[in-house]
Amino acid sequence: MVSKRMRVAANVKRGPYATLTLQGEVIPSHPGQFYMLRGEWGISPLLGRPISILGEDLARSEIRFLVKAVGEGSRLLHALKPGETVQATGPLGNHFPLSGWDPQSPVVLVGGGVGVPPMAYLARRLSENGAGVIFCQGARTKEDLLLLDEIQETGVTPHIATDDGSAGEKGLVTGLLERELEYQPGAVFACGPEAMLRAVARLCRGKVPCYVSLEAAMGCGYGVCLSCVTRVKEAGKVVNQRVCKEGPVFEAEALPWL
Amino acid sequence: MVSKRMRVAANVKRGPYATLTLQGEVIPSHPGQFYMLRGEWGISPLLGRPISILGEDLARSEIRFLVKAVGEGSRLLHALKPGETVQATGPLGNHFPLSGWDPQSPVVLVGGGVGVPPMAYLARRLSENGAGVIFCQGARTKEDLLLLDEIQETGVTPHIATDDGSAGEKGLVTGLLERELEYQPGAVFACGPEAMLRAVARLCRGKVPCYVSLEAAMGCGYGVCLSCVTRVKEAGKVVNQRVCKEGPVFEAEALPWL
Amino acid sequence: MAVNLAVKVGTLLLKNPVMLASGCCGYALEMGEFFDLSLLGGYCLKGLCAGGSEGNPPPRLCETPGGLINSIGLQNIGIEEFLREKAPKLRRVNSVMVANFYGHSVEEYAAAAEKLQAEPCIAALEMNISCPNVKTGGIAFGTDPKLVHEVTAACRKATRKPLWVKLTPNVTDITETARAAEAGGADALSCINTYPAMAIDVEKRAFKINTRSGGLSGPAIKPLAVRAVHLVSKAVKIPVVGIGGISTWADAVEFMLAGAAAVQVGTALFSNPNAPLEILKGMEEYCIRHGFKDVADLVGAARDFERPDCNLPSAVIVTGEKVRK
Amino acid sequence: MAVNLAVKVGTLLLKNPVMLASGCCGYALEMGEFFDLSLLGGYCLKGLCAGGSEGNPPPRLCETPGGLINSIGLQNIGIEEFLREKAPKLRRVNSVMVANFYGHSVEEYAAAAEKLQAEPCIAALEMNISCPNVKTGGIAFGTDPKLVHEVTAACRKATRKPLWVKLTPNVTDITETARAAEAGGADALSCINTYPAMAIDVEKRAFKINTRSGGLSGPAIKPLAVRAVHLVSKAVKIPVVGIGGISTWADAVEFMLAGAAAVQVGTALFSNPNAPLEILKGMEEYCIRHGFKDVADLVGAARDFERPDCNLPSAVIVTGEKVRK
Ligand SMILES: Cc1cc2nc3c(=O)[nH]c(=O)nc-3n(C[C@H](O)[C@H](O)[C@H](O)COP(=O)(O)OP(=O)(O)OC[C@H]3O[C@@H](n4cnc5c(N)ncnc54)[C@H](O)[C@@H]3O)c2cc1C
Ligand SMILES: Cc1cc2nc3c(=O)[nH]c(=O)nc-3n(C[C@H](O)[C@H](O)[C@H](O)COP(=O)(O)OP(=O)(O)OC[C@H]3O[C@@H](n4cnc5c(N)ncnc54)[C@H](O)[C@@H]3O)c2cc1C
Ligand SMILES: Cc1cc2nc3c(=O)[nH]c(=O)nc-3n(C[C@H](O)[C@H](O)[C@H](O)COP(=O)(O)O)c2cc1C
Ligand SMILES: Cc1cc2nc3c(=O)[nH]c(=O)nc-3n(C[C@H](O)[C@H](O)[C@H](O)COP(=O)(O)O)c2cc1C
Ligand code: FES
Ligand code: FES
Repeated sequence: MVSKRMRVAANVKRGPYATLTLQGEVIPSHPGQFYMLRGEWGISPLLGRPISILGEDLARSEIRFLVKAVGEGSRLLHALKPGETVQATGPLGNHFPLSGWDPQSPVVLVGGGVGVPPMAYLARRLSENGAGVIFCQGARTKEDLLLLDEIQETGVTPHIATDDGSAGEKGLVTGLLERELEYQPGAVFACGPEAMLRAVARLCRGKVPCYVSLEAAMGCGYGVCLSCVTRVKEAGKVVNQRVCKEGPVFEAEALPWL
Repeated sequence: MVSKRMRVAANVKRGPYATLTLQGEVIPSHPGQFYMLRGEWGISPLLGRPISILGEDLARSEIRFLVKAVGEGSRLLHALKPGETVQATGPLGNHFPLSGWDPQSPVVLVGGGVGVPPMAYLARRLSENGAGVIFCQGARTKEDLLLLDEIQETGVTPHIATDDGSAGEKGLVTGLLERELEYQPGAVFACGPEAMLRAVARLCRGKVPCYVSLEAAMGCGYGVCLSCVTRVKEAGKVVNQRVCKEGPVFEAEALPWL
Repeated sequence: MAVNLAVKVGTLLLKNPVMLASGCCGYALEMGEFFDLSLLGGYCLKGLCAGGSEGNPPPRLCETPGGLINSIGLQNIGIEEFLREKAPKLRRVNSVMVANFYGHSVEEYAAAAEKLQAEPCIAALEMNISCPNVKTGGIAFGTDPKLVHEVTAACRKATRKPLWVKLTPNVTDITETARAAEAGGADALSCINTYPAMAIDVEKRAFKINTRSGGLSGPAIKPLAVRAVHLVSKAVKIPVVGIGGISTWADAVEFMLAGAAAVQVGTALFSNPNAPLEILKGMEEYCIRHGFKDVADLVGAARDFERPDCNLPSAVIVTGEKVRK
Repeated sequence: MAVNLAVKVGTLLLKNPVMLASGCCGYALEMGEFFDLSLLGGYCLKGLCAGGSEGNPPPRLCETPGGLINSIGLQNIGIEEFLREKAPKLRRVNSVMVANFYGHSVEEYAAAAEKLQAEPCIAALEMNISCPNVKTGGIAFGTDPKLVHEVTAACRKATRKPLWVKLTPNVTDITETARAAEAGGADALSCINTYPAMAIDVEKRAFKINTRSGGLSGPAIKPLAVRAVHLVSKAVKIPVVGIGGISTWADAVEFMLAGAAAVQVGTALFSNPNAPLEILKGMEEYCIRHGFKDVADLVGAARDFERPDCNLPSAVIVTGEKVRK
């Protein structure tokens, strides 16, 4: 990891979503890792915001992110203009496993909301590695579906569920997962709202290895402030682990509170 | 005075100087009055900045200012873009007298640095009123001379002194004033750095009525916080007066410390 | 849905919880140029003393990150001139007027309270106890619980009007001085005054204000003030008026959730004189959005955080003040 | 012009005045990924205690205007594990390592100091006295001058290493606790720790951090900390290390002008891990620009403000702490 000022090469908006491309020295990353991003916006908000890597182009020295404007910090990231600079620290955290299951079995990726970008990156990397990937995306309505083109580009067909049935199946993304679980996937990877992660973890429990990516309020993002801890089972005990360092990806079975 | 959000109609830059035009409800003002201006720039800097009125166009609902970028606040005002909004409170303070001297005698206006804009406004208003106006401007170099076109437009010829002789006379603006004082002007009005005001006040003392416009660190600009006080002689005593309310224009004779 | 915005501070009924803080609205007349003062819950006058005061030499003000240091030194025209020149004009304003006052000894405090007693347009007195006590070598009244009790009791005797005591935050334990003021007979506590602070201009290598130290106000102090309000409101039975860095409706709601019965807006008036009305509008909208029929239901309504991974039997709490079962 | 950036804190020589603050750089190893730690004057470890601690439940952090509230609750791996796992790696770093530590009783403090005594790579101990004393119902050690003296004296006996006492700002008069620490045998005073603060999420109507109150750090507290450093440096003879909201070189210079012999950078590391090096560079350039051959000449060099209209015989100073002739 390094911390440096990177240049905004592009920032393409669709409603509250912005696909942000930063240019500068790029350190190779893995899906699930993230950056702390902070524009030059004075003292408020004080901290950078953790944003997952959506993709990288080492040849062009570019990293891509997808940011949803929800509060003050993400709104300011959403509003960045080409040519502006961003303090970018990363790549940070651990990442999703890229092997370790029966290579004959496909894996299921479950993404919701701003949990979709890291899963899109993971889908690309797994496809490149020759793994079979099933991508399930849940959203409230058709308008909230993310990165469908990007996912299809990687050769993966997104399976879709929307709350209102405006695209794909009507219902929760866990409905899609339940069906896939009948075919015994090699592993399940999930990123999205806590309720979704909990449902995914319960469906997988005892059946198939499940990894989830967590969110937490972060101070530093690189392991020094201890603000992002979560309770994790380790060697029979429950201990604090840092979401920014030992995470953000955890085995679902290790999270007693999920 | 009112406080309202005004729209930036234009902001034309020349080096550190910006001529800022705001559009909105405009209350008629007098030369020497000022506004507190603050962009929507979060909590730092916290306060608006006092900026003198350079001119107003009631028909177009526009006020003009000339801002020099010196510190954080004025830099942010300098950087304003058309379409952005500004919290504008004003017009504030008292103003230069527009009559009260022998109408046959011309008056001398002395301006330096960011003291030039209110004097340019005063020159225009006095000319419109039919008064004879002699405008003396001092600056470090030719590049620091301000608003020459604007002043000439009012029918007044600016007399110029520069420290390095790159335009007009080489020397201080007080040299120009000294010469004019020999012809017994009706009054002298000055705005600029404190050292300049002091020299002007000394030259005029006992000879000709002299009014100076002061600067002070301001909290509110409209008289409630008492942060901007200066010592003023009043009825034989020396008392605190508010630069933002009883000022910014004071009779030089009333300022014991000048 | 109509929201009842009226709140009670002791026996006083305010139209709504938004007031103007002392020292930030002069003698209120200037504010009347921006909006109708009677739209507000009330306003606190610049601190008055018998005979008036010239205050400190300039510069009296500087900015800090998200804040403001002032060292006005309590310049004021004096109670006598106020009663003569200003009060007659303010009698016409239909809003709760609170007269902030101070002295430099217990006797001066009591005498000031007595002088203000007669004026009918004064609805309550707000006692500023952040001043140095000239008899004890300049230590501020507000930092010593015994002195707080004494000066409160003396003023209590001097006036029949509601007596609000404005606490200084510059103490180790603000609940001690709060309880002392309550025991001394205060009807409400204004919480809080400014925090002692300092700034230096590095290019000039000089203190930015003439008195070196001054009082910090503005958004920077908000989290300190919210905590003070919360602790004090738990420690006393009388109402607390929340003050410190309130600039938006959300800030005002935060103070009420922390335990304030009403709020005062100070420094925010400088950059936006219309802030109080914008705050009031936002509070009303908040109540509608959250289904509150009465703004008073917000008072002290903050709950503990609940999240599955934070209520596990974890470690002892070694900092912070939450009382855990 | 070459600037001498080395400074002395008591008997310790630092390469330059810029250190990392405790709790904001972990056990320093993580920082080594961003830059060479030996470029800095020194660094303070996360507060250690015997046996370690799990700290408080999350959420442990929230933002405020220009600031940050944390309630980590002093989670740490314990002195034993630190000495076993981390210290061997840190021995290679050529910079001054200061071990921050704490306990919940005088005995625990002294025992911790003694345990840290043996490790050669520890250059000094920094005693965090913002912790509650379990024997006195949880009142923080640092708020009572008598306790400060007692705990300092006990640790003084337990170690031969330089002993820095890190003061809490949550006191009425910080010069009292500062003098108590000096009398107890402290070699230097770290000034200051965080300010107790609180924030409430108005949409959720819940306290933002699990422990309700936490400690405020960041730019918002800078003017409070500058004042504390100035007062303490005038009150004691031992050196003061300035801490609180330092994010830029100008902030660091401001603390030195106020009286700090060295400075620590905390919260600023979170948004910009390279801040310490940028600060160092800026300080050197400042010294060159202002003709200082030795950065130590900045210490306490702030002057009183001078302007013709402010040094007139004006009113008495009723707030602020400038001593006027
Ligand atoms: C490892 C990681 C990866 C992430 N990747 C992405 C991404 O790729 N794209 C993206 O748009 N967002 C991502 N997020 C979420 C993003 O960091 C938050 O949306 C952002 O920090 C919110 O900041 P804000 O200032 O806009 O909102 P705030 O004003 O801080 O808060 C707005 C609301 O969001 C909640 N909130 C704030 N931060 C978090 C958080 N970290 N976790 C949960 N709730 C929070 C607040 O409680 C509040 O309700 C990621 C978060 C983590 C921890
Ligand atoms: C009545 C009045 C009218 C003014 N009219 C104009 C105008 O028309 N155009 C214009 O460009 N400027 C004008 N000014 C000056 C302008 O307000 C300041 O330049 C501005 O406030 C500086 O803010 P800043 O944030 O850029 O600088 P800061 O960062 O606040 O300070 C930068 C430097 O300027 C000094 N400074 C800051 N404010 C003042 C002040 N009010 N008086 C003296 N020194 C100060 C500081 O001490 C520092 O050295 C006027 C000031 C007053 C009081
Ligand atoms: C310029 C100024 C003058 C003040 N004068 C007084 C005063 O006379 N009496 C008083 O009790 N408080 C005074 N205060 C304190 C405010 O009333 C208020 O308690 C404090 O500023 C915190 O609120 P804020 O952050 O909203 O400004 C003053 C504050 C400022 C900024
Ligand atoms: C997340 C966090 C953890 C901290 N942990 C400690 C600690 O363990 N021991 C200690 O003495 N101070 C601790 N502090 C206080 C800092 O060292 C410092 O005194 C304070 O944050 C003010 O400086 P700053 O504004 O530069 O952060 C911590 C601060 C933060 C923000
Ligand atoms: S965010 Fe600082 S340790 Fe994880
Ligand atoms: S600036 Fe507030 S009274 Fe003049």
